[in-house]
Amino acid sequence: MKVTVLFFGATADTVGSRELEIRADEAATAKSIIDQLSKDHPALAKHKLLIAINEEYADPDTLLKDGEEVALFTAVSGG
Amino acid sequence: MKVTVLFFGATADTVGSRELEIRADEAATAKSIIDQLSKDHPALAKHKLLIAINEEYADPDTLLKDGEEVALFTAVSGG
Amino acid sequence: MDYTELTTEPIDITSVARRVVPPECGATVTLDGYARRFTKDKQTGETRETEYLVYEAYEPMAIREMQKLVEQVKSEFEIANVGIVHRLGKLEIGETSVVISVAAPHRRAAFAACEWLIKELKRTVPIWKKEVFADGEVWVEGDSQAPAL
Amino acid sequence: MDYTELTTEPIDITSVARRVVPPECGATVTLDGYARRFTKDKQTGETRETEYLVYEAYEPMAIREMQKLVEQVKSEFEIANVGIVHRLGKLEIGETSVVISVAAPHRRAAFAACEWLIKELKRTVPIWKKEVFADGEVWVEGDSQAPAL
Repeated sequence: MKVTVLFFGATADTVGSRELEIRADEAATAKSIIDQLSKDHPALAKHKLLIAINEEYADPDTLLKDGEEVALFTAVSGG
Repeated sequence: MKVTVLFFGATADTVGSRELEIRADEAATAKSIIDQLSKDHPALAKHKLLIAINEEYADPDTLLKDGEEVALFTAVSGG
Repeated sequence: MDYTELTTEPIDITSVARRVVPPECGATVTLDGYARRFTKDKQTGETRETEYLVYEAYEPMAIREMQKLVEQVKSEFEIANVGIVHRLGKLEIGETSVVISVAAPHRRAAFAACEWLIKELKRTVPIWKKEVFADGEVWVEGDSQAPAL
Repeated sequence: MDYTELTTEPIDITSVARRVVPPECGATVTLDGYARRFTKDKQTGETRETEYLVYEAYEPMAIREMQKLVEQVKSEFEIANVGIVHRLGKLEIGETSVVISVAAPHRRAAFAACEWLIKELKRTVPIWKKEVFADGEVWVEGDSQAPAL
């Protein structure tokens, strides 16, 4: 299956991209996506990452479905 | 001695004036001024009056001095 | 950069808020009080429709009392600057009667100080409000006793 | 009359505050957050001078999270309407980054709700701030953990 991964702020700088299409196996979770990305972008593991799936905060162990949108970002700092 | 008495809002309406010059004896207090005015304007006694002397809140029993400015008004309602 | 003013002109909230901001600050909390159309009578529970308001002040004493509040709030809260502007005269419904702006490095102090200021202003500053209805008018008497002497 | 917006244009505080006012209300409390020139580093205690800020959002999720805050605050506080506008893009020093306005019949609820909203917005709404200094830049990471799921 494929998922879209979005990056913002610090994570976008780290990955050098704002959006990636990623192939993942059926048991993929947000956490496994992060592990997969960290091979190419080890600096990603230095951040404490928050996860959203389809625009909602989600647990790292949530199973992903085909076509879902996963966002990886650092603790928010708006205001 | 003479004192100036100022009225605002409800007290100005009750007395029909915003400012009066009043002759008072040497032992006059804000309270004795109110008693004196209440003879002509009995409705004044219906209000719970606050007192300021020379632009500062004051106790009704404060002795007045010649030329002082006494303000008589109801509980404030700004804001 | 603190200021306390009485004015018979309409109040621009933004300009009041912005005049209190020094460069080390990150938050301003602003209270905007205004003439409300419908008021519920505390005793009867009935709702009355206000046509307009008239505010009157013992002007020099009101300024002094507002300045005292500014001094006191700055000694008790970690804030930078305070602006208080109260309007006088006739106010149409929806027009701002009072603006209190507090700028602070941290927002918590700004909220606490702003809330303290409006509470104290309503208790101590010699300003009175007349509510005018279709069938009459009344000078509103505040809840408070005389401030402690 | 509630609203939540993201904008890259300058924010007019007064207009934000006034759009939340229904006729039974008498007080609006407004939090105005803005780009501050000097920031004290929490660890080193040193003061740094910021040249400008850049805000970025996960826009659709940010709007959803802001709308959730509005629903929650209205169920927990006795308030009438809420407006939240957050600016995105580049902000010069002194420009407003966020305005939160809460209108209520009574000011106490307006203060409490406004303070709650800014605290929660900083914890949950996916917006990030980049501080740009003379000699570098940093994406600020918030203090907070992920919101409870």
